Amino acid sequence: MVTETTTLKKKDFQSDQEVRWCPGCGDYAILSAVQAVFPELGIPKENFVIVSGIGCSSRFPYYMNTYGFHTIHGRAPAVATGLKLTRPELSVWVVTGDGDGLSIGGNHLIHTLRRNVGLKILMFNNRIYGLTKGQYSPTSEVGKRTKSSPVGSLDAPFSPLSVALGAGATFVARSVDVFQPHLKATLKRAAEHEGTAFVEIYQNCNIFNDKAFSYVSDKEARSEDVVYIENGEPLLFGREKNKGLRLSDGEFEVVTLGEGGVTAEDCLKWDEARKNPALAFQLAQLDGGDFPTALGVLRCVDAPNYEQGVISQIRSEEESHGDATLQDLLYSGDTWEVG
Amino acid sequence: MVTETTTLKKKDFQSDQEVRWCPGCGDYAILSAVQAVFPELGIPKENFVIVSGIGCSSRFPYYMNTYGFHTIHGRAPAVATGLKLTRPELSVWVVTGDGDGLSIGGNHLIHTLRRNVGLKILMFNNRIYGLTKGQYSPTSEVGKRTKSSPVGSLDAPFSPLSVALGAGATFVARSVDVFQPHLKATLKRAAEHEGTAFVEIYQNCNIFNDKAFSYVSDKEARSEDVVYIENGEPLLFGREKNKGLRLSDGEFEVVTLGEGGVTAEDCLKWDEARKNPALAFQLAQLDGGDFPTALGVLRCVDAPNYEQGVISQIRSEEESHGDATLQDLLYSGDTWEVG
Amino acid sequence: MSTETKEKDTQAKAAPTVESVDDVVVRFAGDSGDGMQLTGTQFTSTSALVGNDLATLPEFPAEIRAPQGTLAGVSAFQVRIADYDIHTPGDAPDCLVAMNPAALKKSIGDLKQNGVLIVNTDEFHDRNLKKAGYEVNPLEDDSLAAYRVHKADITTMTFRALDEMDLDSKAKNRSRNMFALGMVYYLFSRPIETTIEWLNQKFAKKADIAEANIKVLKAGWNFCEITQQFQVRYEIEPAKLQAGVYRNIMGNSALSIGLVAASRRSGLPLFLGSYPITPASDILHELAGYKSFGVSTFQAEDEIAAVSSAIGAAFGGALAVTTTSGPGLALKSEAINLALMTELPLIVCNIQRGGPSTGLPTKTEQADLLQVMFGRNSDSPVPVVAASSPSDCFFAALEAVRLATQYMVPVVLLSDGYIANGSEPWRLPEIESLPDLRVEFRTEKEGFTPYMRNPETLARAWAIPGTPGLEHRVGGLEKEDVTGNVSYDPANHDHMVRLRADKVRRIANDIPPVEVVGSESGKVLVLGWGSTLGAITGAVNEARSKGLDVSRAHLKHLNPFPKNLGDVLRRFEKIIVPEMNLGQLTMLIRAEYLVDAQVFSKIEGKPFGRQEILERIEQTLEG
Amino acid sequence: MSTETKEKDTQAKAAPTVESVDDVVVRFAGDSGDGMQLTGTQFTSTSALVGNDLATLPEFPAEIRAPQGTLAGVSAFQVRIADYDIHTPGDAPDCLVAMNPAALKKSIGDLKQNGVLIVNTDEFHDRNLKKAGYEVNPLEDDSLAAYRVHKADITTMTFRALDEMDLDSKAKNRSRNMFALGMVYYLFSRPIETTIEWLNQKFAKKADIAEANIKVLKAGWNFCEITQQFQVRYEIEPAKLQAGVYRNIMGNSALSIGLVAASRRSGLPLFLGSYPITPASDILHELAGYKSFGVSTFQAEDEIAAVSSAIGAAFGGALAVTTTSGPGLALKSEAINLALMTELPLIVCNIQRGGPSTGLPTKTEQADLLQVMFGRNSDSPVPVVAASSPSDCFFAALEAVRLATQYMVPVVLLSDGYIANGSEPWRLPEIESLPDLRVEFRTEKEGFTPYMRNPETLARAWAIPGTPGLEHRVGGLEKEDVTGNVSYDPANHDHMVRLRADKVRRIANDIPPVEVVGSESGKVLVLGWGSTLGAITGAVNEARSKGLDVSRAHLKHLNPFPKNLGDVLRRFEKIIVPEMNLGQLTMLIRAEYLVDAQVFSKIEGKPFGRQEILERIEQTLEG
Ligand SMILES: Cc1ncc(C[n+]2csc(CCOP(=O)(O)OP(=O)(O)O)c2C)c(N)n1
Ligand SMILES: Cc1ncc(C[n+]2csc(CCOP(=O)(O)OP(=O)(O)O)c2C)c(N)n1
Ligand code: SF4
Ligand code: SF4
Ligand SMILES: [Mg+2]
Ligand SMILES: [Mg+2]
Repeated sequence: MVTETTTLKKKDFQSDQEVRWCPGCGDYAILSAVQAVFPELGIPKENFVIVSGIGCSSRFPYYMNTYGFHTIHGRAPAVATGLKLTRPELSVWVVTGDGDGLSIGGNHLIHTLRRNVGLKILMFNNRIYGLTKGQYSPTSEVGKRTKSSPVGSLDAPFSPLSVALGAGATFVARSVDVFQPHLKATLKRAAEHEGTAFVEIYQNCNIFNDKAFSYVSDKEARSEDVVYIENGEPLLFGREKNKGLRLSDGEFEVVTLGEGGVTAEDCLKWDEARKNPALAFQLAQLDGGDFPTALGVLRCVDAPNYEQGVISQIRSEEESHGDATLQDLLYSGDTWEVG
Repeated sequence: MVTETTTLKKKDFQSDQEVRWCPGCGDYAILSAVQAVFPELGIPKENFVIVSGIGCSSRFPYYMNTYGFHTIHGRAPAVATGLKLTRPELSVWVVTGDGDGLSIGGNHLIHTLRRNVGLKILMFNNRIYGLTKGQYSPTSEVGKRTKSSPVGSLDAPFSPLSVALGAGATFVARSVDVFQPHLKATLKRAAEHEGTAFVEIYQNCNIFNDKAFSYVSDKEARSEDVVYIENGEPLLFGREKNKGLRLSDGEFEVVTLGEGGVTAEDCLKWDEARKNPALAFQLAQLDGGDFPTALGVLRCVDAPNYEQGVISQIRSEEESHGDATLQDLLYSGDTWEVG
Repeated sequence: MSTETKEKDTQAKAAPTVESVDDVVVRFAGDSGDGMQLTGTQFTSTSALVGNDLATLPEFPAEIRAPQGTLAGVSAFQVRIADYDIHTPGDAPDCLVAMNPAALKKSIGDLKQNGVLIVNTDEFHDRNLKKAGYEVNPLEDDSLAAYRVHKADITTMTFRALDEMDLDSKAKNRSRNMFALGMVYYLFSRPIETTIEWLNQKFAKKADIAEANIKVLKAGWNFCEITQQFQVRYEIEPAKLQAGVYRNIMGNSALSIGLVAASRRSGLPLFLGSYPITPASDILHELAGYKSFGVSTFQAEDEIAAVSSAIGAAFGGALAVTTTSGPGLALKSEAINLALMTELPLIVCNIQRGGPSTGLPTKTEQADLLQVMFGRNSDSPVPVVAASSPSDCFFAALEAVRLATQYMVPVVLLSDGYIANGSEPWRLPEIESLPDLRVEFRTEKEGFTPYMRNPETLARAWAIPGTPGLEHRVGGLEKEDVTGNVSYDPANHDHMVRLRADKVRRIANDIPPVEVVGSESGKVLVLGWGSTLGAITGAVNEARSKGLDVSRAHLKHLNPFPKNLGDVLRRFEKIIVPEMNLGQLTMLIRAEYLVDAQVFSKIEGKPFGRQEILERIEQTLEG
Repeated sequence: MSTETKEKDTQAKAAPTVESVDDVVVRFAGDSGDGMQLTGTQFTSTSALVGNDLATLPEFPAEIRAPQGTLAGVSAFQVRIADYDIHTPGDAPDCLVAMNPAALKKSIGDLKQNGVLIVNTDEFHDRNLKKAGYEVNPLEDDSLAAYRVHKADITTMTFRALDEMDLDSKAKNRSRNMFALGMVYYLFSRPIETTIEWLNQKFAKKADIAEANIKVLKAGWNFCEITQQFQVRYEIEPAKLQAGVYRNIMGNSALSIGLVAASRRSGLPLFLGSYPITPASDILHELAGYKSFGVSTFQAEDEIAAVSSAIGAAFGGALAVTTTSGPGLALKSEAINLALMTELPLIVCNIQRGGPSTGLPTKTEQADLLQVMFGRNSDSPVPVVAASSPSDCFFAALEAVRLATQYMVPVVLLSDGYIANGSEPWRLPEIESLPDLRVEFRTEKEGFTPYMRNPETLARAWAIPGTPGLEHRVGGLEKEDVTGNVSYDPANHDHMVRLRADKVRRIANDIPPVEVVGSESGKVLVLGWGSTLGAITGAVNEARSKGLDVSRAHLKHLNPFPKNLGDVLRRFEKIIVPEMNLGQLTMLIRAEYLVDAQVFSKIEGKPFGRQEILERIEQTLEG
């Protein structure tokens, strides 16, 4: 008995659990986007599994009427890997936070990425530890004053996408909680990727780090200071699409179309599937300051998928020793009989 | 009483412990290079501390007549961080392996790098787990047959320098066990860096992964297939220095000087201190195949040093509440007297 | 509360009589947005300054901001004030303030018969009633008949009081907790000045907010006076506490200050390596604020890095501390053994919470005793010290530091969510009375070997990097005694395993014997450890005052046990061990002394009440 | 070895007499480059095929390749062969082969008085003597007078045997172990054919190497025959073992095969999540070779990922296993509690080694019992099963799987370095005799709730992703019973903590009672667990044959204990518990049954000898 997937609706993915995030939390918007995208993926409902760690964001599975596993702090990618390796037909999504995924769980994250296990990893980056009531996180900016850094934090933050690319990620993308159409489109792209898809989602924590992403999500900023990446298109931005990113001596510079004869042609045409991830890495580093922030799919390359490799090794071994029985196994090696 | 540092000799750093690596192991050469470099750093002998994890490489401290800490698997960067934060005047060196540092210890490594704690991290990369007798490691190539991967490993390897750059490293370099002058020069550069210096050292494990780096260290390869990075110089290589790396559309290509009018000027002049680490990242990715392997200092930038930040926060707080006594602390808040 | 009516005010017709009571328990309960923690804290401070003895029990929702109006969103603060020496925040409130239906629903079961109930009627509308799961409005049926109900339109009156102020309605609404506080101040005859002062200070930069809060606070008080809400008002005399300077202190705060005190007394700089986790995070927060005392705090990437960094700091000669709760402790266990093997001093503070796994993060429990005793590979004993009350956390910290530095060993300090967040008045000690914890590093080259030992304590010498001539290596492989060289020798290993155990065992010579309170022998002994002290003390006192043959003893040292413990235990016919776990101390006692100690388990995420222990004593005496 | 002289060969003048012995212990010792493990294994295989009972004890250096010629570099392999049912590899060798001075130095203390000593004199040159710490050549003073010393220029003779072969001297040198093996085969009257066959097979592609080895093997044999080295040769008759098919098996191998068998018997695919660690890595290696049985092995980035991946696989419906040793187990403890809380089946194999911390990685110990019992936050009992011999690892694996899947709980399987690497002949079971472990997943929607339970076992239903209509969420927060919803309710928590304990306790109804071997009651009971079985059996058998009043019992289940254990213990006046730790089972027994059990500790990184247990029995009976 397989659920008719074509008839699935958003509300099929809403669980009966009361949602317990703070009113105004960006997590609501992400939940809504995910619930809207899942019915469109053509996957039977019972084949979705959401695996999370610990944090506000990690309460996500409770609100999704799918299989779900609220694991322990930082370990969701590892739990999800075991699940995916043994049940490759499932659609396994990992929900994590900037603390869960990059602080305690950083190692599992980078290893999952390098192995290219077919998981969809959504990192809700609010640049703070929400659940433990407001300590700085590995993505908090230097100088941030929090409960645990009363005179300002000293730790240089990670750029999550750079970490992912450094680890060898085959799909990295970035979106924003409140940019619903963009977020949904990005989630769909992630769902379609064969290997590990890593999506950083800027998420507002209105209680402990309100407006952390206003430089991207403010009304003005969203049209002026964001470069929305379209594969195969030049990197243009600004309300009038009159600014662009051009390479000069291997590095990006901001140019204005028309000035000094610059045309859209001069701006880098984005290729998400380049073999060398260095340009995606460079683009990931642009986040505020003199440069626009890049949103969308920065990298998407085909690469061998880990669980398929596992399965095919097993299949081919089964074929070559196909009829091995338990009896054979037990009675293998040097045996002798005592009469 | 401070030891006269100027009179230190190599043998002052040789401990009385019998060295217990396999005969022929590349670790011997690295030990010898370190023992040769330490006396030249102008640091009192008693101020050196070597902190290691677990692995063949991690036995290093026993053979150095300095303070040493052979900790537990993967945790050396964390132990060293605690030491350095409380004793910034010490010269703290971390010795780790590709398994110790990138497998179990990957998280501590990337966090140490992003914080820019003043540690010198030497990763002996032999692309194998030596001490546990030969399982594949996070730097082993795909398809490697080992005890734990009898039909070939499926895991795409890390590029250690890319991981480090993705984490925000301020100093990354690469050298080879048997390239003694190059290795010594690289170690000296690492010693001079204020923040975290990450040095990957290709190390031959002649027992479990012999000749893994022959594509770099073989007689022919060392002069033909290696680009030795010199800051401020164009990226040239080959015995005749007649080949070079040129940027084209943001990516490296190999060119031959003289062909099609190419000159050394066309090749990228290396700047180890670029703000954006993307070019170093790209160079790090080149390792064999159609491209030469880059050795030397890929990146070295000034950035705030973590332990100095910690100390100066403490100093400035001490100054502003300088005369706070234990009495003050105890009797602070709302107190009342019962009498 | 036992009362004694005084006719203080007989002029006005319906004016309340004033009763003097010796002991009263008040609970403020409301939505998490209602500021109940703050309200409770103010009531506590005021009462402390009045001179009462007191104890508090805050209760937070598990969520940061649980949905408004729901049961999950209820935040409560219970405080008990008395004119004598008390030990617990009380079993059941005499007075309950319920700011909404959910708060009422969650707390009403605890309110004493005939207790005072103050409700904010404005919040008892259909939506809220539904959220709380009420089918009928409890204010409108007779379900509250057993209580003295005082209905007040608190929200409406708050807005009315601020009618003329130019504030948005959100800000106005937020001050309604002050109305309730005003009412309770009136009811218990407390001065409102302390709170007014505090408001002025807190909102020094937002004078209008301060003014609004003060207005509402007064309005609450006046409302009671004018409407003569209460037939009886209460007075609680100052407690006859020992002379001295007092402050109200929470356990985590006392622990933090204790560590700073230990740093000063030892002359060692304090280093904390930690990773946030409920309910231990506040220690990190507080110590992060003590940079002016030379404290460095390092928020690590995880618990393993946290403890490892502390071990590195200890190697370097710092007073090294790591703080966590159960799941974090599990992660630290491998590294704690490194400190054990390298014989470095390390303080591991474990603030226990409900488990297993993520469990009940915001609830209390004392179920990590066996974990700290045995949760490491191989035979690896460490000293264990447990704090028994909020202020005792201060002394426990000093004791943990003393043992760690004198014996060169990692020491576990156990506290729990109850005492970590609970508070009590603390008579501040004289600085000079604190133990001298001075430490000497080894500097002499002559005769130095890394594992040379003090023959009495078996502590090895602490020789830190930077000391010329003492260069040496330590590590997690088995060490040859004295030389510290790596050794695979069978006899040496056997020797070292026993030596490490012996070192901890010898501490028994250096700690006070356990004291029996009550008779030195008899029918029943109630043996406790940690935060059960208050409830046990209350119960045993009461039982003894009833003439029952019961005594009590409380352990501060869980490993090793005080030397006289076996003798003490054998002098009683029966031993009851109240524990917020399935019987962890009980097991240790039984194994060690072969006495038939019986656990009294309560594993509900909340502390024992005096009453339930009393009942168990009575049953045991009967049975 | 007890001997019985037979005059078999009286013709040649100095021809050796042949004695028939029932039991002989041989140790091959040399540098780690000398191939001693291989030599020992060959001797073992040959003896197995001859039909002897046997037991082996390999001993590796801690280093991969320790410096040649040093004490640290010695590699040894001890094997005991007998014509009757034996239990240990023997306390002291009857025959020692020492390939160099270091090997001699390290082993000579163990050799029996008048034992046979074979030395390779070629290696007794100054440099090697110095490395081994000999001031004088022991072959030249009278320090070996107590033994029957046979000096042979093994290296020289090896080269001579290969004189005409076109091989480099490194390859020639490498075959000298075969010379020693040939000598020992001669001494103990073993056929050399098995080894010849094996060499031909192993070096099928390097015929010259095979030929060289065979030449040298024969040369060793011939050398003895020609020079009449030995005055006595020995014969060991086949053991009268139970009829059946046998193979020689090491513990880690038996464990691996046991897991595959459990996978087949349960119908669940086997998933192993592991991170290499001595002495557990071989299980990962072996299982990685069983892909043809549908086994997937995942070499994770660390132990936490290893156990977590296994938990994910269990959630998905696999037979999920994780393997490790002590320090790795410490790291897994937080995650094991997640499996406990989510009530998922998980097999945690812990192959114990010397600790604490990194300790003695290559040595054996059984000191993680308390860690697996209590090394997790809060009350978190899990079933614990311990294997007692190499072949028993197979059955222990099946039993662990049975409990995990029937009770939906993580189960710990304890083994240790001694049985992991030791071997014994194993009478192979009939497949049909293996337990039926079939598992049914829940598929029925009607009435399903995630924490609904089997009323008998208390196991919750196993409903796996992909099953339509059973979508549900699990996690580490406390769960409401039956519904599985997150619950902060005090009474539910108390209920669930007790329920989880009860579930494990009930397993006692489902395991066999502990058997007493010897008298059912009496003066002394020797109680053991795990790998001490062999030594205890040997010692108790011997004591009883001497007429001493002693019995023994051995525990396979450490949690819960068999139901009759208390009764059994109380029937004896004294209880001795030999343990390779400071008394871990002893503590559990004392606490549970209040009996005065006494530990007999040996923590030397090596197994008990029969003799030392025998002596302790005698002392106890006297004392
Ligand atoms: C082992 C362990 N350590 C620490 C914690 C406490 N803890 C829970 S969530 C969290 C951080 C959450 O931050 P993030 O991942 O950014 O999630 P957010 O709440 O911001 O969504 C911490 C430190 C824990 N639950 N378990
Ligand atoms: C917690 C823990 N897990 C596993 C091990 C086993 N172990 C020791 S070293 C090692 C890997 C060593 O590889 P690498 O770091 O590359 O060092 P190498 O020996 O190659 O120099 C492993 C898995 C351990 N000692 N501790
Ligand atoms: S604390 Fe922040 S992240 Fe957490 S639920 Fe509230 S608003 Fe969201
Ligand atoms: S195993 Fe490899 S890495 Fe280890 S000591 Fe031997 S050669 Fe070196
Ligand atoms: Mg966050
Ligand atoms: Mg390695």
